[in-house]
Amino acid sequence: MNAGHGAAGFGTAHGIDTTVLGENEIILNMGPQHPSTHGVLRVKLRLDGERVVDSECIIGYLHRGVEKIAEHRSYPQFAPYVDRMDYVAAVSNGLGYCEAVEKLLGAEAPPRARVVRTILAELQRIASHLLWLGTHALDIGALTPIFYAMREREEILKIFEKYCGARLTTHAFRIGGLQYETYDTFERDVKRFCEDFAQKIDQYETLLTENRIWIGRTKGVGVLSADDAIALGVTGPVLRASGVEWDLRKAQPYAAYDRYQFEVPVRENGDTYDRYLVRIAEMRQSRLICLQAVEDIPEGAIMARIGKVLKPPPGEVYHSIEGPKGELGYYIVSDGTIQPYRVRVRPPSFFNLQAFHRMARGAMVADVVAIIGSIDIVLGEVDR
Amino acid sequence: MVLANVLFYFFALLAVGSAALMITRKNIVHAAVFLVTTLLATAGIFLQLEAEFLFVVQILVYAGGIMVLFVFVIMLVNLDIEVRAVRFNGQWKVAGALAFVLAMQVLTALWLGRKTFHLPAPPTALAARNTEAVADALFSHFMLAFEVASILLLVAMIGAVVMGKRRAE
Amino acid sequence: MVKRGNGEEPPDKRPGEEIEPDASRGASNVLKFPTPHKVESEAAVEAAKPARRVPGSAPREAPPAPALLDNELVQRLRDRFGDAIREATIDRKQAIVQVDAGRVREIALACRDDEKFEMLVDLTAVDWPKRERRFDVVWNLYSMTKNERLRLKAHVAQGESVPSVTSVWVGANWPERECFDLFGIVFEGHPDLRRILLPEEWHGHPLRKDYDILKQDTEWVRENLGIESGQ
Amino acid sequence: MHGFFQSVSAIIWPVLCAVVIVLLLPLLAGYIVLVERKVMAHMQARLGPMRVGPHGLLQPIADALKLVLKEDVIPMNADRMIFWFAPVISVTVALVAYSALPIGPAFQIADLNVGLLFIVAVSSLGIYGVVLGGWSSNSHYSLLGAMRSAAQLVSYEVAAGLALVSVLLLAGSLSMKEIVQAQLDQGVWFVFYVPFGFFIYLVASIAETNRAPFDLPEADSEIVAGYMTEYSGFRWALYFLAEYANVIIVAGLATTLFFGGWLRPLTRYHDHFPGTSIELLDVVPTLLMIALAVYCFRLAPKQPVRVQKRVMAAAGVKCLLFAAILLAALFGSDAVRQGVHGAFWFLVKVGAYIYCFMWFRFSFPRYRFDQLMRLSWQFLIPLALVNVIGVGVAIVLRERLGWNPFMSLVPTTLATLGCAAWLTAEESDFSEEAESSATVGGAEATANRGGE
Repeated sequence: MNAGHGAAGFGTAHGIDTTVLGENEIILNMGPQHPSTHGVLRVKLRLDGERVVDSECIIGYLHRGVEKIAEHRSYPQFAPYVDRMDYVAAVSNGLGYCEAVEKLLGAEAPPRARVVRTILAELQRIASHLLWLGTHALDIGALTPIFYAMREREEILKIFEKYCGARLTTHAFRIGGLQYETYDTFERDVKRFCEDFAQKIDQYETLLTENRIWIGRTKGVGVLSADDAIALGVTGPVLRASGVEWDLRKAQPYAAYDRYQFEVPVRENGDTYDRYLVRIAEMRQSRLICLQAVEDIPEGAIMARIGKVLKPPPGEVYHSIEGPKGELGYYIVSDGTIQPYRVRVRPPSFFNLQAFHRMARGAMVADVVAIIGSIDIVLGEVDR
Repeated sequence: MVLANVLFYFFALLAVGSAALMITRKNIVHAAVFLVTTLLATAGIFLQLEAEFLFVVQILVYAGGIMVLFVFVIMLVNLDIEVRAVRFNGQWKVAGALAFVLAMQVLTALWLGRKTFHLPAPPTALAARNTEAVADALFSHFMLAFEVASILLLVAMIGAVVMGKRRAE
Repeated sequence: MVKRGNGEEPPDKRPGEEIEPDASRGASNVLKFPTPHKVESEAAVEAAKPARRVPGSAPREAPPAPALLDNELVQRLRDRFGDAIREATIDRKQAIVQVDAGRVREIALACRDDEKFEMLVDLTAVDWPKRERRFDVVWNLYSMTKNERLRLKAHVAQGESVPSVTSVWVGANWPERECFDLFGIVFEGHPDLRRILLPEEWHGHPLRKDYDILKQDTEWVRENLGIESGQ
Repeated sequence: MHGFFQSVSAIIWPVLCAVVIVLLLPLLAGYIVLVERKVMAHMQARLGPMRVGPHGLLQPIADALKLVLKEDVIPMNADRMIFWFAPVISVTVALVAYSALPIGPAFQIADLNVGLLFIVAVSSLGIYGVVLGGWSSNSHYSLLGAMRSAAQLVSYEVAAGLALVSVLLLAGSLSMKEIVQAQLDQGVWFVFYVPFGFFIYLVASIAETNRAPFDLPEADSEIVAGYMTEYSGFRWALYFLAEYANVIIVAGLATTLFFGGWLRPLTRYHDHFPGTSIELLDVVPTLLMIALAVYCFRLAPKQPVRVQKRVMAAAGVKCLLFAAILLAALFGSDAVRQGVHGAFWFLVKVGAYIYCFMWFRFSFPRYRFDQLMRLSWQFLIPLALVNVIGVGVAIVLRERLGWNPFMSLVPTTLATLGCAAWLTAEESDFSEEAESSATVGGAEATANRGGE
């Protein structure tokens, strides 16, 4: 089983040597049941006092074999499962999967469906970032932002609920388009939310952005350089906070993103504070996208004519979208039957979490929770 | 007066008893706890002598300050080794002999000076403003000694910082 | 600030890249969508009507079958590695280069340094149990400089090991462990090849096609309880 | 009436006070928790406890019952004796400290002539409960919490002590009663004389009671619950009680030293109701309580359940009862009036101080350990030293040169302000340095990667 132990130490997470402890060193197991490992992440820390000498992430506590399940379901049957991976951003997961299968089929959703998808995906990005903001602030000891964030997230979840009846694991989209037409006041709801939301973001920023303690806790903590980030396959806000201006919505537009004006927020220091600023700025941009999109939703069909039984011709496809946490990719291999031969999910959190080891070097215990929070992981997605 | 005597013997027994326990405990944290008890009992005796200032300083400095640092350091050290260490090794015979000689000396001294041995009358007039009295004494009669002591402490502190820094590097 | 793969810069139209929307995007408020497939434009014609779906009907136009790919990139790789580059195809506008499993590390290094595929987006495998060399190991690369994707693929037999690319992209560490965990593919030179998602004492590799949880369960019951499983 | 007080005050009165404090404190702590939860909830756009009793009024009782009935778990490898004893130390010393705290001129167990030092000394012993509890649990989280706590308390005691010294210099006494008397005599609360002394004490007292943003010993997101991680049930409740008892102690200390203790605001305003000896301002407490009672009565019919209606009405009746006591005291002797009204004002000020604690707790993120230490040693302690020296100079100016007391303290405040500004500038220099070194570190890491 343990074949292939090569030379140790390529810089990413490898097992901690627990046999040789220096003077005053202790091994601390954070998790899998710990208030701020966001689910069931287990972090093994080797501490010198409160300083981290070495760290190792141990994952898999939430492994459900989603990729194996996919091989025993038809294409549409598997769609609800993807919602359960990044369960705080189910809409984005669904979007990625549906578009990947559409690509495999050689079909494309009609314009109306694509715009609605864009709106919902952006709302989901805001919701996901809000949940991140709240829990991240809570980890750093600010008790209040989470309740403000939850208040706004609730509005988004209400829109989801009105649209498709579910709040968390929405299964909002279908392969080929949408199952449901938008409800009567959809545009008004989205618009009202977006208009109120600008001021709400200001509220969060009042509490945190220029707070000395917040700056002290996040600036210079968990620094990840641009080169490291790319080498580690880190994507999303974490990558952009390291100074790489790269966003799949701009680089390889999908859904209807090529229609809208928005900016990609980038920061240069790659520390926890910059990741915070990038996500805050992203929420503002998402809000702008929603406002633009909801102004002008094209009329027309919501479903492409793809047939009821989906039998993609043999072949394979990789399709990725910019999820709230980074590049969310689906690699699907078809053997021409109604069931996918292989579905591989490229979860952004999995790759981003890999960078933790590098960020945590020399940090203190308190920084560890700040760093984990700033990576914004969802274990459902890391473990699948 | 009965109450005062009862209190005195209570504090005295507590002090001596926990001091004895302190040196016989194998667990170093337990020993520290008993040392704290000794210090507090001594503080109680100070209070009985109406030396309120000393009473408070005893608690504040020794029990509340120095012993906290003791415990802090003890917790950092690996305790298992201390617990397993043999307390009474081959030197105990020599130590016993020395202790016996010392005890004899003390007893002789007590016997010789037994005529002068009596408890001092409890102070009464002084008590009301003894904090001021301490301050006055410190800053007038013993000014030089006080300053020398403070310089000594300063030197010790700087020395500790320098040594600590060097080891960190 | 590193500016990479920004949509503002027109990417070159080499094969092996994602479809770029046409130039009119963002120009006006009128929504014009790129129409790369006929299916979609037909859907647009039937705009007002709700979607009419015929049961069992196949998509109107099947995506083009995988075709051979022969562009400068493949040429350069062929020049350099010769036979190690087996077959290059393009499937659904995505470039796939099949390579010799033994030389993957060098090829990866060349891709990273000379061809500017800085990022290993994903590393995975596919199991084809009936094939002689049953596994496809797949490396998904992305070039931020060129905004282009490339998929390397190698056929690997059971028990055969693949060179690890952790020295090329440090981020390959966990995906390789996952691959080892779920497929049992051994990556030579990996710093710490252990199971990652499953517990250390797990038997078998679940993503193999011949992995059968029911069979395992029956065996376990027989071994540990001494009875025939009722399943 | 007057004679009664004097005869009682000899020995029965202190014992009575002690019994009342020991009995009432858990209840008071429970209700402070309720208030804290309600305040927190309203700051966070939600309602807080609403189910047990109207507006959660019976929640503390339910919580206390739950805690007492819970299983008392002792970890297997714990040091049982110390594990058992540690929470008791915490609570005991917290309660002992009350013996010197004057809650109004009449309610004080013992007027020590070193009262202030006594309270500081005894509360400094509370650390043993925390440290020993953390150590005896035999858990890494507990140990980390205990070590953080020890280092934090020792550091902040210095700053708090120095801040108190500035008041001592002004009052010229260590007795709590005399400090209040000095404020009455000088006609001004000391917070106006030494605002920086108050500021330093405020920060240090939050740190000493382990409350956010200095709640590192029990930082839930980092070390689970710090020294309390392995405690449950009643023992845990004891720690909780000790924490809130300490909060009340530091609030009481701050009130006495900086806010004139039991003195009512505008002590020098002495207008009477025509024809009586009752001062106009002394009616304010009664009116406040009546207003509160009216509020309760208005809320009572709106409660959904009958029990809740009754409890709410009972709360209203209680307020009326307090109002009656306050009113009756007006017609009593001076000692009675001052005793009752003094206690009222004292508790109001303590409440305001505790409210500040809560407000900070919900507004600020938590400090990191090194930042916490730096704040104490590199900011508060130098500041407090400058402040103390300044106050000394001011007293010389006042007594030898006959300056106006306010004018003489202006240079002190300005000097401390200047020092604070300078230290803050230093600190931001420092953090910029740290930032640049972090960038260099990142670059090195990149370079290293190339070599791998």
